[in-house]
Amino acid sequence: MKNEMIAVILAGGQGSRLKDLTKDSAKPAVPFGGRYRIIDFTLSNCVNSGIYNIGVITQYQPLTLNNHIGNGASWGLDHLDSGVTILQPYSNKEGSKWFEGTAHAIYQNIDYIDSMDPEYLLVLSGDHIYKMDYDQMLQTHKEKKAALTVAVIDVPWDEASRFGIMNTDENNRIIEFEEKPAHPKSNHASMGIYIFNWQRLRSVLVNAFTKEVPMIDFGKNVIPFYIKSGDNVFAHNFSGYWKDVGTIQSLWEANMEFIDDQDGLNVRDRSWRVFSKNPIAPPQFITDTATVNASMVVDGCFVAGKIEHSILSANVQIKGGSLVKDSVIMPGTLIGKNVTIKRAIIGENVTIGDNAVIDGTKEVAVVGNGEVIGVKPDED
Amino acid sequence: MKNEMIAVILAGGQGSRLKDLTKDSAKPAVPFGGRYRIIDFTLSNCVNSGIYNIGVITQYQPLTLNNHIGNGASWGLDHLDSGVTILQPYSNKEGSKWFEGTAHAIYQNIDYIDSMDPEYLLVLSGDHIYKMDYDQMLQTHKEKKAALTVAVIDVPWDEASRFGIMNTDENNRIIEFEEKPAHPKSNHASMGIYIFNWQRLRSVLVNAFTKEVPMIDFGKNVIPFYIKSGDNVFAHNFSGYWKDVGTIQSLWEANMEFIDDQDGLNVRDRSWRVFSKNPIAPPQFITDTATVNASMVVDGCFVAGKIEHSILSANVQIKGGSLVKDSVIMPGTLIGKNVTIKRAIIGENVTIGDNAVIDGTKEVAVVGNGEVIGVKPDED
Amino acid sequence: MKTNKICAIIGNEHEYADLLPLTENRPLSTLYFDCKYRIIDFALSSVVNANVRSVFMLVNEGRVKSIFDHLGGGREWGLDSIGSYQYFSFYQDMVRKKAQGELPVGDIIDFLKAAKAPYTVYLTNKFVCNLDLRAVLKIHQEQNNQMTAVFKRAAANRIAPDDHILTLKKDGTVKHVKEFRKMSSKTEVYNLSLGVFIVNTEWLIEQLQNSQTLSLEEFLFNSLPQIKSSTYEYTGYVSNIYDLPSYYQANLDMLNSENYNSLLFSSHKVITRTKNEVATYFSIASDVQNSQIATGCVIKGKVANSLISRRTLVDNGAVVDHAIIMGSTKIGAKSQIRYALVDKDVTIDPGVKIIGQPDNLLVVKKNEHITANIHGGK
Amino acid sequence: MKTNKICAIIGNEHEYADLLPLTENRPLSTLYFDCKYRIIDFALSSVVNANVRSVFMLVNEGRVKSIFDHLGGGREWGLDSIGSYQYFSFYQDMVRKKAQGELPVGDIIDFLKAAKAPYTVYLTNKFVCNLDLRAVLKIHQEQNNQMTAVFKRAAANRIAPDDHILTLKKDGTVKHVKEFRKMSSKTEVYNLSLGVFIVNTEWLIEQLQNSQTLSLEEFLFNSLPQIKSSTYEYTGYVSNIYDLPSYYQANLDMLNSENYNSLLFSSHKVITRTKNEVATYFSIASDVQNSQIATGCVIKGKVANSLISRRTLVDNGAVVDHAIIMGSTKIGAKSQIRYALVDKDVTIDPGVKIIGQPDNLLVVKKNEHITANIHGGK
Repeated sequence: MKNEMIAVILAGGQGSRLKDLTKDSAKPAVPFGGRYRIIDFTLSNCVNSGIYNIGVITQYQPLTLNNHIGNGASWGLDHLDSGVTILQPYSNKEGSKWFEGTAHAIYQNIDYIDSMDPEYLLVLSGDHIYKMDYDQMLQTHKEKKAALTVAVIDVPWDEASRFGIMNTDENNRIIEFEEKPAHPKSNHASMGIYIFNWQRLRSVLVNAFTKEVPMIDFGKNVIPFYIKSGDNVFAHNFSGYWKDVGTIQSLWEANMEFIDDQDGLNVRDRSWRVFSKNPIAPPQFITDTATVNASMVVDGCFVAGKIEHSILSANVQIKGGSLVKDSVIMPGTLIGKNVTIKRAIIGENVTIGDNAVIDGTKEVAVVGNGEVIGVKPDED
Repeated sequence: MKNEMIAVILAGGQGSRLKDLTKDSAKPAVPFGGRYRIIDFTLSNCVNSGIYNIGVITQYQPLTLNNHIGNGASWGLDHLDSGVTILQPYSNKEGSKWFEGTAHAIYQNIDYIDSMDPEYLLVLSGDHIYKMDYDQMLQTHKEKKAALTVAVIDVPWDEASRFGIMNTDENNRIIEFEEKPAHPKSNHASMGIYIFNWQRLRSVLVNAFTKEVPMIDFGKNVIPFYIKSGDNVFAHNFSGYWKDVGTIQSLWEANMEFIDDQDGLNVRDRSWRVFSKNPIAPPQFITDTATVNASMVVDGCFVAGKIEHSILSANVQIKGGSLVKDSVIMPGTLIGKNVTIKRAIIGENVTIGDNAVIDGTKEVAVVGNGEVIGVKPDED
Repeated sequence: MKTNKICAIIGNEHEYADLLPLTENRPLSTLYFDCKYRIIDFALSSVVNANVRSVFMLVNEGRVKSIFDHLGGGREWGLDSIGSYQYFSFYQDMVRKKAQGELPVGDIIDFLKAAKAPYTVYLTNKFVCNLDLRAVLKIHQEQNNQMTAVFKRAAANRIAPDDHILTLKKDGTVKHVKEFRKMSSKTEVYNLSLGVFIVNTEWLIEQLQNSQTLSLEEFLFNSLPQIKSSTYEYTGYVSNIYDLPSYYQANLDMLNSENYNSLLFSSHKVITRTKNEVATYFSIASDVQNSQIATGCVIKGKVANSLISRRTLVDNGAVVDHAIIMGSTKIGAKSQIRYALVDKDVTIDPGVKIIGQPDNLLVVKKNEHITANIHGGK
Repeated sequence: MKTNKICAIIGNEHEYADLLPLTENRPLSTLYFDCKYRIIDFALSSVVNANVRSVFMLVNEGRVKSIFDHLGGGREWGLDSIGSYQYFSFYQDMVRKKAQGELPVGDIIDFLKAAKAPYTVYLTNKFVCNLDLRAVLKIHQEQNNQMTAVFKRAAANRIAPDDHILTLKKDGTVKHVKEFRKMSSKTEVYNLSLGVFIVNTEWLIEQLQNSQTLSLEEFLFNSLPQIKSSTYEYTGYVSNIYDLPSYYQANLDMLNSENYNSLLFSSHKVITRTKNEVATYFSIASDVQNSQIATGCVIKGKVANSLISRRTLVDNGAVVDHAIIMGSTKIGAKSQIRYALVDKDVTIDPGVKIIGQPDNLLVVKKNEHITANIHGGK
């Protein structure tokens, strides 16, 4: 099978900064925006950019992610000559290895990539919310005859020292890379999106690992090596909405921004749809005791309480007298009567008993998947 | 999702006794019978027995196996409420573990099994050639109110000491299990096929691993534990064709027996079809210089030589003047002119140059996947 | 349970002029129901939930496009798998065959032979219910019947003139079958046939080989009192679709949470075509009560006692009350819609009023652009 | 390349009485070809190999069943995915629409608008070839055409009277288009249109909105000389199916390995419906030469210069020579079949002789049971 470009999504991380939300599944599988899981944005970007062969590298609690991705049918990836392949650790004659870093994970999956025979390899993270046409980036890569192209976004100067910063020349060539510099020389932050000429990356990785030269991470090892080796490394500028959702605070913020859809993500644009696995669920039922404002609600919800500026995911039930404000309720969660929830993220399949109060006014409150808070609601 | 019984296929083994045939893929992925890979027989048995949720546990070079199984569509396993899930090693909050044995592999995948919520768990190996109705075995299991049912087949007495032998009472209850006994008391050999009441097995495994009691293998640890604990362990007798294909000799024999289909496997019976992933290939072309006798040939083959009592798999080409006798040629292999091959297994995508001789008269000859023997055939 | 115990035939014999204009370009089977379903989803879900993988659909030429559009490759119902098949056949083919002196039901017999299932279920196209066919099969097997018919005890005002009423003997078997319009004695409730039959396939093939019938349903009803058969009473929610008021009421019934739960939250899920829709957005000024809404909508106005299908916009200040809005409709700012059924892809201009009455429902046809007020009234 | 650059329309306008009885119950499109294909597989494979995901198929009522049976949910062609669609529409609907004063091609326009592809490819149903539509598109784009037509230089004896011949200007554009039967001057070779056109979708929609045509092919041929168009010469293997000899010859052509490689071993695979078949078994007494055989067969007799489809049995001592055997046929011991086309599911009793001549091919109809000798001769 010959492909011009395939994508590999690094979805291995536990995402421990998401606390209890990732205790039993990987970060890319965390629900988002009522209808999605985080990885849906990256997968949909691929499909919308015309990339139909995707490897998803994962090693932490992959069951939810595997179930979600399945055969890729939800993204049209079960098409002829297309597919999504979950890549987990395995053993071979040389022994068995866990993935030790982003570049090492690619090295361990050379066989998969070779079997797809791509000219270009697109490396992605599975934990950002954004819409981006990777095909445009590929055009940049080809025009510049680059060996490596890194997508960059300009961040506010005062935040630049939290990112990997790319210093570029007047041709947009990257001449220096600094990981979280104390005194950044530019505000061009790496988005963790790379296009490599596969044969070059392959030989760099094989050479390094054979000789035990450290080449574990893209940011720490590979990009500096490329720059030092005189390979053509270019930046591709991106200016749309882009949000890392790696912390509770940023995940909550991204969800809140998502509600009003005024952040430039333009999620209702059907020419660049965000695909996801659709559950089988009846329409939402807003009863005569409910009020719902400035909120998003999806199939299977039963709402008898008051919802203000919040997101309710599939099959959430909220009984009478309860208030949900500035919060995200993940799928399958049941909320009893006279409950108050403010500035919170409530995980999947949580049960919250009558009269409970969850107040995240100071710091966003989190309830982990499957937890039971207070008395179970009456089964009336 | 509620299932009466799901199956887990242990496909993790390297199968090192198959030598070069498994240097880059696991044993269950080795081609068989021209049209199949070994695991197809077990997968098809499941589907034909009405088992539609299957986990395939693997950790050795899984790429070929993963590509073959895909989304399970070839077996009709992409149906609603059905599926085949590849289970590879992963890490969780407690750290990361490789599968150390058959029972340990089940223990490590409790989350998957729980998500299927089965009453019974069928444990299978992925490296036997046979047709068996697991539903009949389940009926035995239920009638006997067993906690564990083991499928047994009577082997010739002089071979019994190579197997795990089950000594049963007059009710077919297993009262003793001996692994490869020097002086077997019976010839009832375990086929490595088990039906467990899942909740009981689950608690046995969790209890043992929590307390660090060894419970690594079914044969070594679990079955003896069940018998000792007074659990009801019964035998289910099977009398059809059954062949372990774990060695070069037995793999070759099984293929030779397969050609004439007189071994009781009855592979053309369409009420119990063996499903496989079908390649896209034109019909076979038998040219006017060819002779083909007592052989099996499939799509995509181009035959100009003499084929006697052999199996040609998909897209095999055999040029004029060559003789293939008592041999198995695996998919994609090209054989030049005036080649002689006798009593051999030729791996996948092998190239054999003109005039080469491969003679396995003394001991079955093997050529590993992708090897190139002799000069490449002329590109005429 | 192995899968090929039952095969299914879904008929499309019923069409009602009283449902026009909603059925002008679609069969009754693909009428919208409760925001995201089509009528046929219920029969089809019963079938696939019973693990039936061979489905034969009898359709009418000229109306088949709407069914194909909805079913696509059959993916959502799992009917695109190896070993699963949807067969389509046309009523018109039966007429042609009869005219040529061939067996009209030849295609059905071919299907039954190929499916190799000992039991066949026939389902009609006009009832909305969530039937567990495995439970019916169990009764059928236990009673050792040739045929088992499913009925529901129903009030006269929920029965169409051409529906069939079963009169039972004391032992639960069928004494006779009559069309409702031909019933002489009037009672409070009737044993309304739900047009669902489980029959022994072997018997069915044998009978059909000697039959010139053009209506499988008629054939089954005629056979029912003559052979070893009994009945299965369905006790869940049913609605019977045969005119605008019955169709409207069936939808509004879903706003009663008992009906909604009985039909849609049973252990057997009702499957429909999935679309990738964004969550429905309720603006800060929106006011929604006692309504059901599918995903992908944007609600800025007031919605009460209504059902709103996918991708509908209710703009600022608009009022939707006691209405059924089908997919992708644009309801302009400050417009009003009351007691109306608005078909797909309609655009209603700002300020326009479409005001029906409880006993005089208004219908807006598909693709229409409404620029002026419409009032219904006696 | 992103996928929605091209959408496809596959027509079924050609049917030939000279192909009877093989096309008695199936359209030309689903005739068998080379053991395992159907004619439509070639057009459809060209389409999906070019990453086209929206396919509109114009079919004839009464013949659609055979197409559905072959395509199933479209899985093998990848047409059952999200974002992929097969639309079916009926020629009879166009006639109905015209009679009702509506636009006959309304459904086609709806499809083109929904597919949102800048280019549309039209393919007819009677040519067997392996065309790279992306190469044609490239020429189309470079020449900045409204339409690009594909042709093949063909000898007169491989052209049907109703085929269209393109007369080219020096610059490669089309001077005029004529049916072959209306060509006055005779030459050795002709520019035979392969019934494949790439057109700009916007232009097509615009033109169709003002057209009363009932034949898209006729419409395209008529437009060709009038607009900015050019041609693409296809140089690979083609066969043109229009009567029994041409159909027989097209199949036998595959026994020439140059043709076989050109058509079936190009970089673009020809996709067909997969069946789970066992490897073909050759008994110790079998004798097979210069033949092609699909999987699932059991060969015990002699086969020469023939094509044998899936699941056929050639029993001991039987002789099959210069014959085309379609699927699931049982050829009894010591029978003989020469110069014959044997349709699907035929049973030939032991010892029976079916002997045609090179210029008098015999045809055995589907499902027949042959118990006595058949001889063809002048």
